[in-house]
Amino acid sequence: MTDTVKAAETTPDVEQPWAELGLKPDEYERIREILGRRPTSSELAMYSVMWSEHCSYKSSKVHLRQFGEKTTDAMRSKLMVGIGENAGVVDIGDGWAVTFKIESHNHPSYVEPYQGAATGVGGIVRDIMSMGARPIAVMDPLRFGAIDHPDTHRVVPGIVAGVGGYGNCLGLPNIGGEVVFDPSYQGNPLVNALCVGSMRHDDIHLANASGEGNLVVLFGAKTGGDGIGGVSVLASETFESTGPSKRPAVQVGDPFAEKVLIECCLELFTACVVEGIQDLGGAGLSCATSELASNGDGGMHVWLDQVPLRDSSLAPEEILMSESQERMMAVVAPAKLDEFMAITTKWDVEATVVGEVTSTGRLVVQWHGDTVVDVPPRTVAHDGPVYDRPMSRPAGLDALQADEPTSDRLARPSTGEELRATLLRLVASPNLSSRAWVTDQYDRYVQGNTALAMPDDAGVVRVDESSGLGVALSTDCNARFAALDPYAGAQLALAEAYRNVATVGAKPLAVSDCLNFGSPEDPEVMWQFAQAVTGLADGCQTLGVPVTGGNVSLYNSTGDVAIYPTPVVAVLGVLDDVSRRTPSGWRSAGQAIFLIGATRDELGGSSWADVEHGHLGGRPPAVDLEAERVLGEILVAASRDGLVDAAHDLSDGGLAIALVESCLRYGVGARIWLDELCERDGIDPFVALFSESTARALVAVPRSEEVRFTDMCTARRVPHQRIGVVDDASGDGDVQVLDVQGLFTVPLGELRTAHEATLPAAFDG
Amino acid sequence: MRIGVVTFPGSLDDRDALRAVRTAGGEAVALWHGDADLHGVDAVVLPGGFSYGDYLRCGAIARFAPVMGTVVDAANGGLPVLGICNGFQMLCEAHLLPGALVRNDHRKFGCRDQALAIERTDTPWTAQYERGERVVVPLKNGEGGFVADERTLDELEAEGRVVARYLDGNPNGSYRDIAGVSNPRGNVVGLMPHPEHATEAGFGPDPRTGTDGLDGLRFFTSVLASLTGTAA
Amino acid sequence: MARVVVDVMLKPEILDPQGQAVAGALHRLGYASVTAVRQGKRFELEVDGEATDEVLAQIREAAGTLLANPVLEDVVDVSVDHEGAEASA
Amino acid sequence: MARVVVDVMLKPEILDPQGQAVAGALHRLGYASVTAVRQGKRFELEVDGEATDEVLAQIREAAGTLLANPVLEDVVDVSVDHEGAEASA
Ligand SMILES: Nc1ncnc2c1ncn2[C@@H]1O[C@H](COP(=O)(O)OP(=O)(O)O)[C@@H](O)[C@H]1O
Ligand SMILES: [Mg+2]
Repeated sequence: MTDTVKAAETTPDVEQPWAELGLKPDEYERIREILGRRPTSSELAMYSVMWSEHCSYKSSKVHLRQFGEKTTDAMRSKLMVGIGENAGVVDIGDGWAVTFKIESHNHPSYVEPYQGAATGVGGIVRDIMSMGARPIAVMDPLRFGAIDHPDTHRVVPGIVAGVGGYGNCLGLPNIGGEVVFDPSYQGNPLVNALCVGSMRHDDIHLANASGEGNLVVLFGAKTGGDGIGGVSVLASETFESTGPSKRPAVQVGDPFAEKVLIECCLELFTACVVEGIQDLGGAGLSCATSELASNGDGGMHVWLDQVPLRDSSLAPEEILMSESQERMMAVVAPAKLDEFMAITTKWDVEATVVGEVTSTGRLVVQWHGDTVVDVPPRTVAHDGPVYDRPMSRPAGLDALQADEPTSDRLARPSTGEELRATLLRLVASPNLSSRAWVTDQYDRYVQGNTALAMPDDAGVVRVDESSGLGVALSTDCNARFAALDPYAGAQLALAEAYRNVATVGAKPLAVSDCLNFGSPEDPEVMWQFAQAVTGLADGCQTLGVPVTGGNVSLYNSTGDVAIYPTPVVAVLGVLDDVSRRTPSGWRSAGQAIFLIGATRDELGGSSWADVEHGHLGGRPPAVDLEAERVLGEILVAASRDGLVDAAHDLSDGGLAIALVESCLRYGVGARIWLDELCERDGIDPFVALFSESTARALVAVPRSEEVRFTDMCTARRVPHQRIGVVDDASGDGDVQVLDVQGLFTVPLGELRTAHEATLPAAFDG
Repeated sequence: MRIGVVTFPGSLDDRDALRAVRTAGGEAVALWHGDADLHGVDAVVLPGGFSYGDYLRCGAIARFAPVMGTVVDAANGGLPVLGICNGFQMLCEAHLLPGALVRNDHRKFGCRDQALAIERTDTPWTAQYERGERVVVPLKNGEGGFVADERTLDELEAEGRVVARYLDGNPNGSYRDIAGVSNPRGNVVGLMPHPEHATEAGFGPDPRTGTDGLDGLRFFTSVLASLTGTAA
Repeated sequence: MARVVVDVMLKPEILDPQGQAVAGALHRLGYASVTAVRQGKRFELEVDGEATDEVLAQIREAAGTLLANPVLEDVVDVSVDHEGAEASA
Repeated sequence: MARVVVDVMLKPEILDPQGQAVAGALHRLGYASVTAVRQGKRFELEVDGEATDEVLAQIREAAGTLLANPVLEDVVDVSVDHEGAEASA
């Protein structure tokens, strides 16, 4: 029989499986205090899931506060909705706003790669919808184990097909992401998914249930036993002889249902029949009802037996916990219900009134007349436990940082032949090779607004077709840097994403992040986490771009070995006219190639050290956010004023890889000379080519604009060096080549073959 | 001239097709799968996407939508109908066009700028192309392999009903590199690649392809011209 | 409550990449005796009431029009499944 | 030459969007008696020589790991098909 509030009052001492549900003794005690009695099993289910690390951020909260605290009023000026809502909303002008957020779906993707990745995309898209926006693009930063490990071959094809299978079917262009291979992720691949949506300012919707008498409508897919995991413990107790029918081990996404849900929601928004809206994701109804209620001005009464079920054997505890996909919850005024239902019917979306807004200040859930939940909603949704967990600087870190890749410790190439061979090996290495095998499985054209996507530095989508107003997005993280220094690593991730966005000509506006770390119960991991958050918060303040929201994923480890700290940072920028965007490759022979920024001997954590020596040690490249900001200004101004035809930022693999990518982009070669650069920065050709010093970019400048361009750099005191010229036929017989004068020459054909063969060779056939 | 674009549950490139019609100078009319009335349009586009999630078979469920009955009758009466990608799949499922489309031979979704040769130019949709002209338009699908039995394939070739063929290698295992076919009369054309995504410079095929990215536009200007032609 | 099973297979002349991939994988795993694989579909239909001849006739019709595309596929079997009679969620 | 048929279905508790879509279509087409549909896979394996118990055992093993995704699917049947013995292209 069902455990009711009445029963709970009369049987205070029954044993409850709070431990199996992951609650700590004091947490269980607090629930009893809050309620002044033992919780019913339904209440226990709600608290246990809402107080879990995933939903309550209990270990990360104390640190995440910095994002809010370090956001100045100036930074807030463009922020229409900040951290705390389903996703932040940024004003991009002309009455347009965009909302974007990045989230993780790591563990499910390891268990069932295709469905795990697919439902990851589905979840983040519903977050964006719940703000009132039309989703306009997705991105997918992915991290896998070693490329030659058998299990990598189990997860990669499934995860990529899952991201594509779901996103393509929603009609959302995929405009960027990352693919990284490293043994650190062997037993714990990272699947992060980003979605961006656009809306008019007055279309913004929020997740709150206000207005006594308003109705609570659940719409979309039926509720099944998906993702209820541990709670079956409770359920099974409520079944006498016959146990509950088997619960799904994994969730299956239905992208078609979600596509219809998107169009249906947009029509509901346009018709103004929605007072408040919330997506159902982790913690399903427990989360949606408690958050809507506590963000509202009153309480909520729910008739749980009204919820349409896919599996009639579900117990109330399970219905509250179910994470079935493709569901949304809306608050609707009674007068507008018919219009609401007419629209859901048009789209063939099932919608059911499951409750109403009350003035009691309590969340009350009834099951066939019995009250099974009666709680103050805030205590479930917001007043969960908060832990300030012990931290300690990793024991091995000093030794790791001392292990600098200096020339006496790691052999460096010096002759032209050696440099050429090194370049070809790096170009073909798993992390620097072409991503086309992945990105060709994603639709980048649908919606007809994609102005830039892979392989350029940032994805660019048009928001307003009449003016060309649009946004650029890039996600980045070099976790090797973060492993060497999590504070600097987080800032380097921010710097690279910021640089990528500026490189295409967009003014960086806002940040979202997905913090993937190991176990918070490990003090060394907790230290890494705190360092990364502080680094990111400080960095955002320096660059003047606010964090608008994000996601924390903890307990990422293989056995008890944590993954590298992986703070993935997404930066969003705005372009007044996306047709002005700058691509990463040059096309016109004779244009001057400039390197902006200074190069130092910085190879700690570099791609060269990794590929050539399997080495990780020393310090990451120095962070200089002031320089990043000025570089950004130059790149944005240059694109606006038409001073550059191509721009590509320098990151993994340094100048050498950037040169190759800019040549291969359109198949046009270049003649490069490094002498003056080496002279100016006091470095040798190897360092010039492979160092990963930050705040640098390559640009191709039309002859006619050279003076204006150099004047602009000089005025801002930014080092800039003419290092070559675009040359569409340096070779004999007009073969396109990359010619690094006095050192080596490589035909683009040879580079392309090396660059493009790696992923297909690993994953096809 | 009014050109209708039908939206089915799960249609994705419908708004793109509507935009392409406007770009070509036509009046774009949004049609709904549940409404059997074509609202007097002069031609119909069945757009790309994943109607009904492409569950069961691509286009297999959409084919039974109320609007399809009218489209089939009108097509048999000579109304110009263009099926793009999922729309092509629907036309095959509805037996307005021969053959069928199956999973790509490499078993992956593929998105690329695809070179085609336009081979039939006496259809209302292709009249403004040169016979054998090379064009580049995006191709993006998981089930783009055109299949039919040998007899049907020979018939298509003999009657000159192959509208477009893949160039520079076969991207999906389509028999005889076929990218698009037509009915005998030529008013019904099915095409796997997406001409509507090559109608606005900067938002279609990459400059890398050596095209201006506008190669798809003439599918839409062609039909408008042929309609005004017949109207005159 | 009865369950009717409909089996659909690709026509022999139609390319079957999935089947080929499975065959390839089987060989790599050393299952040498398998020479070829074709992948088709199996539909399990729950009908309320008995699976009368009339119901079966209906289902055969539906199989030929909706469940299979005659251009590509053959309905190789329509039969009543007597074990698995209880509806699956 | 023998043919072995392997039937694979989604586990009953796993959501089956395809089956749902088919059921919906059947209803719209007026096949009211069908209350639910699940869509699975049917594999036809050609083995050279006899379908000995040993061969069948091998195929059962392969079915559980390769033909079915054990996380989502069950192998519901492995059986020798005596009619369709001739290999299909
Ligand atoms: N998983 C992915 N999904 C979509 N695009 C991707 C993915 N991985 C990489 N890309 C794209 O490939 C290009 C190269 O990636 P990367 O070298 O990481 O870029 P960068 O170094 O500028 O961050 C970029 O346009 C990136 O957005
Ligand atoms: Mg970059």
